Amino acid sequence: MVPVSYYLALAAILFALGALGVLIRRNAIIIFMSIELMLNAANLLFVAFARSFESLDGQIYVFFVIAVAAAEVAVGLALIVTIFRTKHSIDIDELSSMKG
Amino acid sequence: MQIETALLIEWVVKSTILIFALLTGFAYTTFYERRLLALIQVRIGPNRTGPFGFLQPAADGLKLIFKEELIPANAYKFVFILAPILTVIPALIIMAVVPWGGAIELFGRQIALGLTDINVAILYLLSVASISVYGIVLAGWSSDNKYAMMGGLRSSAQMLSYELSLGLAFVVPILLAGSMSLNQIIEAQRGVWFIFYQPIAALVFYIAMLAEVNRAPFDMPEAEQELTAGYHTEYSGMKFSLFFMGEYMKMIAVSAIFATLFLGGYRGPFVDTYPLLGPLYLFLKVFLSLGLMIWIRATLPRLRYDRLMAFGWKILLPLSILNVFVTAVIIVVFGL
Amino acid sequence: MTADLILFFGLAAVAIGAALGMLLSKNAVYSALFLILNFATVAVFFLLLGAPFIAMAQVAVYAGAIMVLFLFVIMLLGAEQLLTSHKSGWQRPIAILLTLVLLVESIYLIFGRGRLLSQVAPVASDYASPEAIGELLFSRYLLPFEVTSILLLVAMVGVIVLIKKPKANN
Amino acid sequence: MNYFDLVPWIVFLPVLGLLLNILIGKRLGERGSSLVAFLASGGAFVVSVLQWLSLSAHPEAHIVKFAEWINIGALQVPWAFRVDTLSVTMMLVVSGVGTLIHIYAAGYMHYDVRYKGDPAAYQRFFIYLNLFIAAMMILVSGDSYLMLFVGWEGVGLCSFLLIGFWFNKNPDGSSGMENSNAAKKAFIANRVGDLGLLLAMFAIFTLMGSLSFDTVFARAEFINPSYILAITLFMLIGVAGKSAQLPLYVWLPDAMAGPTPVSALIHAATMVTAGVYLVARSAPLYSLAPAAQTTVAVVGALTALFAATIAVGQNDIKKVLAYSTISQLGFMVAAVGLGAFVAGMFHLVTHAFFKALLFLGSGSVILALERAHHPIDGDHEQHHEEPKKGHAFDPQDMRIMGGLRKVIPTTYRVYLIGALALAGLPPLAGFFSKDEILTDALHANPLVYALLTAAAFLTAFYMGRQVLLVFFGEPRSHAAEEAVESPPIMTWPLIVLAGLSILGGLINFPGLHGLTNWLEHTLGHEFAHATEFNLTVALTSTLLALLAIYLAWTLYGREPLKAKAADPLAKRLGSLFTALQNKWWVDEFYGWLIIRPYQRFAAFLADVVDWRFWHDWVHDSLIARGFRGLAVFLANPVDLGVIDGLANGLATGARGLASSLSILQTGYVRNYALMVFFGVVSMLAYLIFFS
Repeated sequence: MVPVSYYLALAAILFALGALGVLIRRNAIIIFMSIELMLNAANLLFVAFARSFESLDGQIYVFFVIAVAAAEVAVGLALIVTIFRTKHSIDIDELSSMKG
Repeated sequence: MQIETALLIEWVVKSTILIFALLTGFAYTTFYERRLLALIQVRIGPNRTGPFGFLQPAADGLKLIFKEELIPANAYKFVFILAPILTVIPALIIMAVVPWGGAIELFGRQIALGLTDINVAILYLLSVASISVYGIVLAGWSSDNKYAMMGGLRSSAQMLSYELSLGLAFVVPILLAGSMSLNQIIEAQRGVWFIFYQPIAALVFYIAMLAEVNRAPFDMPEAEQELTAGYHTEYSGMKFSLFFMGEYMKMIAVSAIFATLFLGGYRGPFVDTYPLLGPLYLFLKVFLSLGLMIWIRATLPRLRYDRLMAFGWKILLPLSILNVFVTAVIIVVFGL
Repeated sequence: MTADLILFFGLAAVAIGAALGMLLSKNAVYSALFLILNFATVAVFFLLLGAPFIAMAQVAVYAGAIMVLFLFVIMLLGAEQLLTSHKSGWQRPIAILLTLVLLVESIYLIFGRGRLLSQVAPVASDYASPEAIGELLFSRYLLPFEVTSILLLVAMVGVIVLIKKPKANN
Repeated sequence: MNYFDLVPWIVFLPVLGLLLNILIGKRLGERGSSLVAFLASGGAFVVSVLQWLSLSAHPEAHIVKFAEWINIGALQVPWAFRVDTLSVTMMLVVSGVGTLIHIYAAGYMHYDVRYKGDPAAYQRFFIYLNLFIAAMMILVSGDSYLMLFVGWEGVGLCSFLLIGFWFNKNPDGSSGMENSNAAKKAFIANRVGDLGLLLAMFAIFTLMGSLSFDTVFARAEFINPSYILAITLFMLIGVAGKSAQLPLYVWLPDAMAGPTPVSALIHAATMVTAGVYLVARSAPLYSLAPAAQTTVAVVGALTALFAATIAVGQNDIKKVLAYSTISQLGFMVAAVGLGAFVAGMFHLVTHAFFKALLFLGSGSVILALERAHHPIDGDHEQHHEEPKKGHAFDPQDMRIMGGLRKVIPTTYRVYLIGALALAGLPPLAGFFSKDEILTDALHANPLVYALLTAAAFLTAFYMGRQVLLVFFGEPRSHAAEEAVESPPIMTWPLIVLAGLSILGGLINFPGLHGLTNWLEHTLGHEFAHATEFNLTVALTSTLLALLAIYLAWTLYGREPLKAKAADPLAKRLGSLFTALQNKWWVDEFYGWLIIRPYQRFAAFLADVVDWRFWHDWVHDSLIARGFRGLAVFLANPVDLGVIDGLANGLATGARGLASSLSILQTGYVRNYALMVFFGVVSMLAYLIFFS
């Protein structure tokens, strides 16, 4: 049997990669995907712990995370489309008009 | 490990049989369609190759294999090749959870006719159905062709829209049988088929199913007249035939699912005594369902794209929600 | 090394590779495809961890709906690649450095204190069956469930309002 | 079968009636609006009868809780109706007599509004009447002192409104302020009394923690008796105000400025008896304070005699009745003060009958003269002119009447019955009730007995004088010759009341003790013992009454008064009669004692304190000038120098700080994300290495 810690480590790596994606990519859609990757890493943690503690609650949380992620993606992509209409770009660095 | 090995062999054998059946089925569904269409349109149809034209599919296959493979210059080559494969795979694996008979005794082993029986079978069907859109979308996009792109986008929008109604139509048999396992759903139809309990759900399911496999009158993504065949405009030869194959195998698969959910699956008279009758019954039901699809294609004109979306969102979805609601209330109230 | 471990490390390599591919692809469509691959492998992990329901939901929702939506938007906007490329030079190295620090910290937290979480006894056969999850969802988690449904409705309305083109003023 | 749940309708029916009249009264016309008012009042009477029937079957008290009203900490006062024999007796009297007066008023006000030149006031009158019925019902049906007080104030308001009904006129019909002054006088005198009742209520709540009757009576015996004495004496002040007892009676004679049906209903039959009801209701409290009881009895007896003497010297037909009312109220108060609660309530009921009859009869007389003087035909007005200022004709002056028995025989007969009942001649109602009071007084307190007997003698005398002056002898004016009998709508209620005045004694006929047994359910045997018929007392009072009537006949009957002749009594009594005519100068005394000093004090406050000191000196010199100086100081050095400097300095500093900090705000989301990420990583490191 694979120790649950391995799953945790895998989730940590995926999460770090997602965070890195948010930090280094300028394409808003890819930033969004990186956020999804981080959420997914968190889901993996939840399921791994659920397995470890033999409790279903972790899986229920994953269920909610998936539902919330779906809502978040719908709204986020709508925002990106709206931004694209005015800026004609989805480069996140173009959106810097709030510069101090 | 001994039993595990036997199990492995059993699975391999069953998978091979299934794939072979699907491939053959695909080939002869095209033949079936051409003959039936001809019959409806008062023509003759292919009848020269072999007796009654039975070898026509083989001839077609040979022709497609020897055609030249073309790849557009600006295409995203990797995705362009990947797309047809992505189209076929879901059509093949979706049949994994559909049982095609009871259990038979062979070589001293109890062998279930059906690849696997999992308790989330319906979810599996839904998830596989939902990923089958990728092949079409990616094909449209990677061709670097406006028509293909439009076809791909339309297809993805259409499939996402009708998937909701499809999922809600799935809910009704789950409610009636109290299980997500297809075997148990079939068991629950031992007396009366669900199509008689739930004609509306069956109708919704059938319509959504037509949209999912892009069949007439919902064959918008490949609309020959406006999009010059849509997403597979740039495809030829074997890659084109893969799309072709995917479409017809999906037709067979969804017909089998429809038969399982609403027509009692492999069940029929004497099937408990002679389990081998099961696949035969299933074949008959699939055959009828395919015939209905072809009949619809011959009869109905294609819907306009906006009407198609409006129909999906404004009629089919509310109808299926209402149906699920009413069914659930009836089940709770009468304690069925 | 047992078959389980081989399977795990193989899939983990695929998952990490897909994540890296998503991160480094110049083309957003490829990024999306890599991410789909990553999600698929995670779904398999879910299956291995005894969560078939979640695995199927993962495929159906993430791969089947969310990523299709991503692809749809990318293709609709024609935004596979960014045209300009003005970089802020110092951001990238710092980000990589911080990510590495985070990784080290996480790995230390997971393995460094000698508390290897190994898997205990195999669970019951009806663990994480749809019935069990539904039971829990509609009893203990009923309120969050309803709140989530409201959230989805709000998101739907919000999206419609956002996307609707303002009426042309005469 | 019981109808206790219907009891809120005794309040809501009149309220419904008055709302209808407010909203659509003008459109209903006189007939319609008086019919609405009559139905409202009659409906209340029907409900009261239903309560009586229900209570006959289940005599114990019923409390119908209608709504939550006040719920503040320990103070919990629901709007509850108390249906017991005492309150139902009051309900029957109020709604029964009230309904009869509604019928009478429908005819009377038809003429009155035309003589006063304002026919539009007709509806207003019935709105007030219904409001009065509603308030009186709240008073008698309330289950707590607070609900009683609500009704108490409500009837006070109605009294004020109705006394000042012709608020822009004088009693003789000319324009002026006298009617509204009379209304104000009544209101202020009542305020003095209400203060006493309020103090009593505060004391009750402080000592017993509740205002509801049952709780208060249950806890009363555990309270120090001196506190009870204080409470009951405070309550006596309220009684004196509302029931026109010494020394607060002065408002009631002036209250005759209201239309005559009002005098009959409010200032004779119902409202003024509220004080008697209050004492009877508070019987358990008074029984704990014998000193207070004695005080009440003595006050009542003194009032009875004092008012009776004044009544002898009055020439105004309604003033005589007003003082008679005060006197009779004194009888009742004395009775309840002596602990003869049943006798007091008995007299209350019979008095309501014959005093209402007398007032309505006097209204009929007045109207008969008025109609002879200014004939108007039916509804068609012929006289539009305002009565002239200083016009000599006063239809209420008994000196211009005489010989009316021939021209208005119906009024004469019923009036005679009422007068004999008031005089206490057997077998009329007044005889039995007054006799019961006298019998009880003889047993309890001989002094009170003596005072009451003297008052009874005078009562018979002044009623004899009035009847002889009004109905016998020769007409002393043209109007008296031509007097016109009132229409049936006015005479029928009179006949009914006359019948009640004859038969009213049956309510508590000696030996049967109907009312005693009835009230015993509420008051208990201790306070409602049957009084045996005392032949000596009865004979004495009857003989005295006959003697008084004979005396009156010798003065006024044997030689009928001639027109413009002096009163024969004036010759016999001399300056004493002048004193009686001037009401013992009590109003003047009050004016000298209270009003003049008060006015001087007010003038002093206005001129010296307010104007010269407060306005001229404090405001103008001190505050205005000082403020101006302070403002100049604050504006120039403080505001421009210190505050502006501070604000500008802060702004400059903030701008500098902000411009140096704004470098951090790059506008790039990813920079912010990086900072957040750095924070997360640092916190994680801190947690790992330092915890």
